[in-house]
Amino acid sequence: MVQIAMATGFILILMGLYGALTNHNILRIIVSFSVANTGVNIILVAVGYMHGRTAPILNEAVPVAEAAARIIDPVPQALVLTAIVIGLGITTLMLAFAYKLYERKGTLDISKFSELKW
Amino acid sequence: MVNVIFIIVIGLGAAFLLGLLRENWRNAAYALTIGSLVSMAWIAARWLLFFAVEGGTTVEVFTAGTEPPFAINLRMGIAEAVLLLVVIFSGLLSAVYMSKSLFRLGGRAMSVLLVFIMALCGIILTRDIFNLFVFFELAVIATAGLLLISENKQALSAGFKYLIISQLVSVFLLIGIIFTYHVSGSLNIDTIAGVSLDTMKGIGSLAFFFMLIAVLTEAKPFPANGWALDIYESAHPAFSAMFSAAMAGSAAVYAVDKLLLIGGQQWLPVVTAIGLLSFVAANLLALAQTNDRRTLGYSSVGQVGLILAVIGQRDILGDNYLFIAGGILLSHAVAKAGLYWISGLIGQRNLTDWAVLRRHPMLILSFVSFIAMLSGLPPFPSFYAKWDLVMILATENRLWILAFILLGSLLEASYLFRWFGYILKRETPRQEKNEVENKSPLLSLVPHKLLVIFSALATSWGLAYLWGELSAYDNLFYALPLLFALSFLLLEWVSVWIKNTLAIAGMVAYFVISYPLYDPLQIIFAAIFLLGGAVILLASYHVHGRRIGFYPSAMLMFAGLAMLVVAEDSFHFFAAWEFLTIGSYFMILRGKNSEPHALSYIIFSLGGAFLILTGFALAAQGVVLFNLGSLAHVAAPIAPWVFLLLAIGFMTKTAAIGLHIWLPGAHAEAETDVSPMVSGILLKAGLFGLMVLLMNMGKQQLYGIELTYVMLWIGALTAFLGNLMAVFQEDAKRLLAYSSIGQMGYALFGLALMNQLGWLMALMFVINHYIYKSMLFLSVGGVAKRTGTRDMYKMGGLIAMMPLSFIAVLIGIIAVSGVPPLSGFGGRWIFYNAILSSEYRLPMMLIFISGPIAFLYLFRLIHTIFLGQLKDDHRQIKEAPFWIMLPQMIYVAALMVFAVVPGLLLRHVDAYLSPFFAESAARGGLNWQGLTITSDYGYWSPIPIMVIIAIIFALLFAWLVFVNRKAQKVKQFNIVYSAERPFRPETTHFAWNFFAPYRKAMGFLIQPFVTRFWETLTELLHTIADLFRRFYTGNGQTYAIQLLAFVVVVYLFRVEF
Amino acid sequence: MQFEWIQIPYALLTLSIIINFGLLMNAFVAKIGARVGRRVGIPIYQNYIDLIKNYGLRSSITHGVMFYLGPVFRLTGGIGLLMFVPTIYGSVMFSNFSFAGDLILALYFIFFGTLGMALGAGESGHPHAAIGVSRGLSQVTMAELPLALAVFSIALQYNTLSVTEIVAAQQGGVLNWTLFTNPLAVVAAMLSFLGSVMRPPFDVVLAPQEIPIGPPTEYHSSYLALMQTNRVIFPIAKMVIFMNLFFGGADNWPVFFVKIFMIYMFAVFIGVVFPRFRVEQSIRWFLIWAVPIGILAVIVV
Amino acid sequence: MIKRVIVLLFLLGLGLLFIAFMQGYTPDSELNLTGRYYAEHTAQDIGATNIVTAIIVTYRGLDTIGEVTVLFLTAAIVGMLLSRGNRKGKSLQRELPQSGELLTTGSYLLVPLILLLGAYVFINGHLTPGGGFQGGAIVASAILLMLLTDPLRHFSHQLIAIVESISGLLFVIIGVLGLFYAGGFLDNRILPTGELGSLFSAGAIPVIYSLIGLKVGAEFSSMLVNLSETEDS
Repeated sequence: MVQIAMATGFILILMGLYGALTNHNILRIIVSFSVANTGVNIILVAVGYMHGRTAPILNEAVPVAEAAARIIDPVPQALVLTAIVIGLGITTLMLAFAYKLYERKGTLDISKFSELKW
Repeated sequence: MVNVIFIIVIGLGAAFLLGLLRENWRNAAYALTIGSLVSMAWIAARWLLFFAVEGGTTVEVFTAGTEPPFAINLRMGIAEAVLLLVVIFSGLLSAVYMSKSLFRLGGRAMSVLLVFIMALCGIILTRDIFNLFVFFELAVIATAGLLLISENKQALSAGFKYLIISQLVSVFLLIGIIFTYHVSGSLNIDTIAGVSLDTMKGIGSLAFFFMLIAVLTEAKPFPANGWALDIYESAHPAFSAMFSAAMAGSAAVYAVDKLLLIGGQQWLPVVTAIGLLSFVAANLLALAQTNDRRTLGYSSVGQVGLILAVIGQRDILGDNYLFIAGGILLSHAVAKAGLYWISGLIGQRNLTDWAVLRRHPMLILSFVSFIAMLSGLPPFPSFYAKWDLVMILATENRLWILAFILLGSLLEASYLFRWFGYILKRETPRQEKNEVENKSPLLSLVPHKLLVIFSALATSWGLAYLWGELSAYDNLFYALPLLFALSFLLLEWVSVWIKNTLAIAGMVAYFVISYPLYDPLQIIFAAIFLLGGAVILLASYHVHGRRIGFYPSAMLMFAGLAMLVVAEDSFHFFAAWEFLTIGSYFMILRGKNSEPHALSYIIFSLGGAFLILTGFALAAQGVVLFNLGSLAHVAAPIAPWVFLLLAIGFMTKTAAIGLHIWLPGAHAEAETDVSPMVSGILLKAGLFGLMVLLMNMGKQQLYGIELTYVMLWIGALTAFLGNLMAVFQEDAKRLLAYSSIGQMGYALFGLALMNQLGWLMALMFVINHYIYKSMLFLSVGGVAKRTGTRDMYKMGGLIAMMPLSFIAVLIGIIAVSGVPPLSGFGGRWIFYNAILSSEYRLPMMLIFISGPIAFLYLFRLIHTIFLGQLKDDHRQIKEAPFWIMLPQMIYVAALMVFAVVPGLLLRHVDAYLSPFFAESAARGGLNWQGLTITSDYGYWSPIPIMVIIAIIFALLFAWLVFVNRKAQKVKQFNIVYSAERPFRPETTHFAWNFFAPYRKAMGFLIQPFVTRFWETLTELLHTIADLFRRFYTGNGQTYAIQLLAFVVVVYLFRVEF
Repeated sequence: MQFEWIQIPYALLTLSIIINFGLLMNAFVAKIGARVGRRVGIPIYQNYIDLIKNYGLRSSITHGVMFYLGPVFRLTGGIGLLMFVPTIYGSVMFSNFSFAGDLILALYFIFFGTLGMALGAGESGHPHAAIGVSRGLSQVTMAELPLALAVFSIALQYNTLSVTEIVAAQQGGVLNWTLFTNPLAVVAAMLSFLGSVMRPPFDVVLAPQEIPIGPPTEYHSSYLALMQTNRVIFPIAKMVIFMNLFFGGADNWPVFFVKIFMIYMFAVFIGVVFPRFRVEQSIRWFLIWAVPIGILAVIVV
Repeated sequence: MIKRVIVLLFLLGLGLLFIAFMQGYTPDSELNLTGRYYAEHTAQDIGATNIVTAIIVTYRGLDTIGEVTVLFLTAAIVGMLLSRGNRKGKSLQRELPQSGELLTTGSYLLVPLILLLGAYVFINGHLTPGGGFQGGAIVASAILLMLLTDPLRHFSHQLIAIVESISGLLFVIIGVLGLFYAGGFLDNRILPTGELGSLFSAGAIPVIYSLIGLKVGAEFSSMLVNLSETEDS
């Protein structure tokens, strides 16, 4: 189970990166990175997962005393939330940049934005 | 003590508060921004005070009322305090600097700035790896935002490239973090570091690798740094200052440092390798740059690489770690920020456009201080740091690392000083009239921007003082000569007359004060350096006005020389060496066309200095204050290497053949009174070094080759080729310069003979060469000043116009050529006696042949300038100015005195030297009894020689005068000329290519092989640089691929380790 | 040895002997040269006449101070050189002022006159003078080298730089001469000698066909007289050194005259046989033939 | 083409590293040091039933404040970026098609409900799955819906900014209060932890999470509005 999730995550990352590194269109690049980010998030969650346990919320099913034996690791859950939000922030920013770049040149081909070089 | 968390709280709170302010309350917003930055700075400063002065210890700050590792904690120690100050101050000053842009963009931009600074502080403070990630992302996003401040349209694409990279980085970092968490069960750096090493193997080490590489990427390592260069090039300079000084130079490297606690020792080599590669490669590629900000970007990458390399050497640095890393880091931060701030004043982006700074001494001083800081020159912190670093590396036998660091430093210094040459020497760009409207002005001197730059300047000197205090050695600022030299910076506004008088008085007074401390050898050198310098300075009275920049540089050189003579340990020796190098470089650069020559001078000198540094470091083997006398006790396997390094280093200064190409241009193009200083005085510093070296280390063998024997050959070759090249010069000052090379060859040869007479001869050369070369340079300089050219064939017949100069040259050339009765003969006489007692014969041949060759160029010098046909343009010429003539006349007198009573000086030295050669098989020194000087082989009595010759001469002269008492001087063209009269002197003055037949016969020997070698080398470096920088295609995607490749390749290498 | 006033008349005596000997020898050699060429040649007293005539002439022309000083330098060089070397071995009377310096002094003093002469010629402003100087200096640098090597070699051999001691070491038979004890040095020195006596094949400096009489072009009357005097003294002074160093010196005047004459004839013989070299040719010649011998002499000794 | 091959090659290398991760990975069977501490101490120390919330808001509150700042920053930069050079007059020239009856009416019905749900989610963040971020996102989706129905609808940037800033500022202030009245920065125990499982429990967590919710909602909205206003090209 964990292995599958993790493999999925890694594959998503590789796919995302492949897309990001080969597509010329900026929007596609952004989307590809989103895919890769998703892959990372899946891995984060997968690392926290423990077989046969439940979500780290104390309720009737999980009394405080037994919590340590019943819940999965809560830390990656917390981390993934942060990671998602940050990923979102960067994606938004890239989109806004992409918009301005398009406005300037009328193209979204990344290879056209290479005046700064060497 | 204010809780450290308030630094973050204030940053954040102010950022949020800014959102509340109305759009048009910009003043309030700006005041809030500055206010919060100031209070953040105050907190950091207070803590620094606590740690540094009050002796406080590191403090842990918990959040959420829970102890780590269960909640995030921050740590405040002295390193953090310093870095926070750097970060916040760079932010504060940049905020002041770009106030106009911030006003334009409003509160949002200010809050982004605040968040940026806050995030960097967070990176420094936090002890939690995930928190580190969050702060990094904040910094990344804020960077993208701050790029928009730039007026450069390309900043947008640079920002986008950076975002792409940061996506990759965050992927790597997160993977690394989560698996690290998995194996260690914690996110707290210290807890993870405490976990047993076994867990960090396998997947743990892989996870760590991902974290490390991600954080390293933020430090912009070569080659995964194209995006960073684009940012540096396009961003607002004030942001680049922060980006370089605070983000890469402080926060990112400190994050690496923290992470290495987890990875442990085994990862240090990786960081070292990446750092060194960046340092060398970035500085190499920078050679081919023309854009100023991009150049600074490359330099930034390089410096951060150096800091990384230092971090990678942490295992051996011990207690010095903070001192060394801090010295380099702070130097980089202040200097780079300062340079970026200066670049903001300048309207155009080519390096040569910086020439607009020329009229602004304070800005030039700033620029110089900054590049000196970057190059690791004294008295700046990077100098102390580099010194300690090199010492330790040599002790620990990490010589490759040492070599790469020095190579990178040399490359960096080359383009920085080349740039400085542009500033002083290139044509000031002119604003086209029709372009005025749509282009920014060439130089905009905005008061608040200047304030920012000058505060960086003040900081740089403050740090220099501080590091002097912290170092294990004396603070260089307490050296009287240096203070004296620096005080001339404050006197720049007064006239030459006063400054010159002060300078002369100071030098003479210092000599008098120190006189009792000198031993005889030191007296000779000190007298030449200080008194000799004072005599040459007399000539400087001929300049009017204020002569800005001359006195600080000249005095810096003399301060270095004065300190060199009395230096007892390697540190002071080296510091003095650097001072005199820098001072003389500035002086040489003052010449009209001296830009390329001054550059090659400084590059060769620094290269030589690095060799010396390495030599000392190898010799010291960790001893903190390494006494120069202890060179004698250096153990066998390294002793010859130490000798080799030091000898080559010193021979660079004496312009031994192969390392000589800097000299002719540098000496020839310098100003009239500078040429004698650098030729007559400065060259002796190299000889002094060699004397110290040889006196202590004696003969050394490397692979069975006697090194002094090699030196003997080098000296002979130098004497021969130097003289030969002098023969074919058309330019009078170049001729003298080549002659200096030859003369130094003689002196080198004498030293390498390693017997008492050889040394005595070398000293004789030291004195003689000082006198006659200073005199000749002054005369020729005076003539060049009057005629407006240095090409000898354009002169001629000047004897009638400038008789005193003629006399000086005449006496000078008789002395140089060694013809009796003048003092040059003494040198030759001692020389013959010296070689008779030496067992080496073959190299003498070259010396024999070079003696007569000297006649050729000397005759040419006097003939083509003063004799022959006077040119029509020169008929109204006057004698050289009084102040230029005065020292020459002093020299004439000195030559006469020295010719008659050489024993006055030499006998003491002779007595002083004899103990050093007591054990050698060769027989002792000279016998100075009575009027005759006797050696084991022959004898010489200067006074009878002088008297006999004078009497014969006077009698014949009197007779001739008596006989021809009615003779009249005929007109210029009254000569036997095939029954025709030449009416133009040009056709009759046989001067150009004077020794044509000689060139036919011997010209094959002076093919410019050496010049070609160095030129090819330079060209090769530039070609490589130009080729490899194309690697940065400008395509954001390519940069990402490069980063990916970097990650994979580094891992593969890591596996290899 | 110290200076005493009596040395001054002694020195003047030496000088007058040498001048007379030189004038006669030069005329004699010229005569030989003419006879070889089947001409009558000059009378043996011709040089006296020339010299006296020139001393008697008055000139009202000068080109400047250095022009004036040129001949003075030149002659000072010649006389000085003679004075710094002992003429007759073992004679107090004819050891001149050799207490002032050793062999090195003599070697370097050779250049004193050359330099002064060149300066004077330079001020005349005549290009031919300058060309002559250029040629002369170029040639002399290479021509002197074998001599320097030879001197170094024998200084090593006798372990002294004092001329008197070198001569002393060669006493007691012909086989003790340096000529036999160190033949390589002598060969090198004699080849060098060829280059410095201004006879073919190394007389391009004064080559009358190309540059009428070289450096002295503008000199006339009493200026020329001084130079002519020097041309008498200087070669002999030089040959005295050669004689002392290589051929056992001379302990009386007859031996002195013979030895000097023989040494001079060596150059004359070669001169009448060979044609003139150009400067670069002569430099190469010395470099290829004479210098290696000198080096060998130094190494072998 | 070459580029693709190169990229593939290096990705292959990266993939190999990933495989190494996979192979070396052994899932935990027990909670590790940190996880165990949270499982055992959260209830009594913090008083939140949702342990993840406790971690996010309190234990790792510094992360969260950074996270919120990321959004704040992004919103500010997007605003800066898009306001640059955008002149108001020529904002939209062409006619937009009507968004349709269904969507319009549906939005009237749904928007209040969505807002309510959002508020519920962030107020109950310490008890149930969810929290400020989720709630904020839900709130923003209401705005999105409104924008979909009427792309030309004008939202007050000023209002959004004020909500955003005030909530952010309060978050920081509450954090600082923790410094003075409890164990440290962001300590939630400035308010009583209350009874485990009740709404008013877990100290300041509900307050903080509500502020986060508001702030996130405002920031998302601000981004959406800003991006939608680019709709002219």
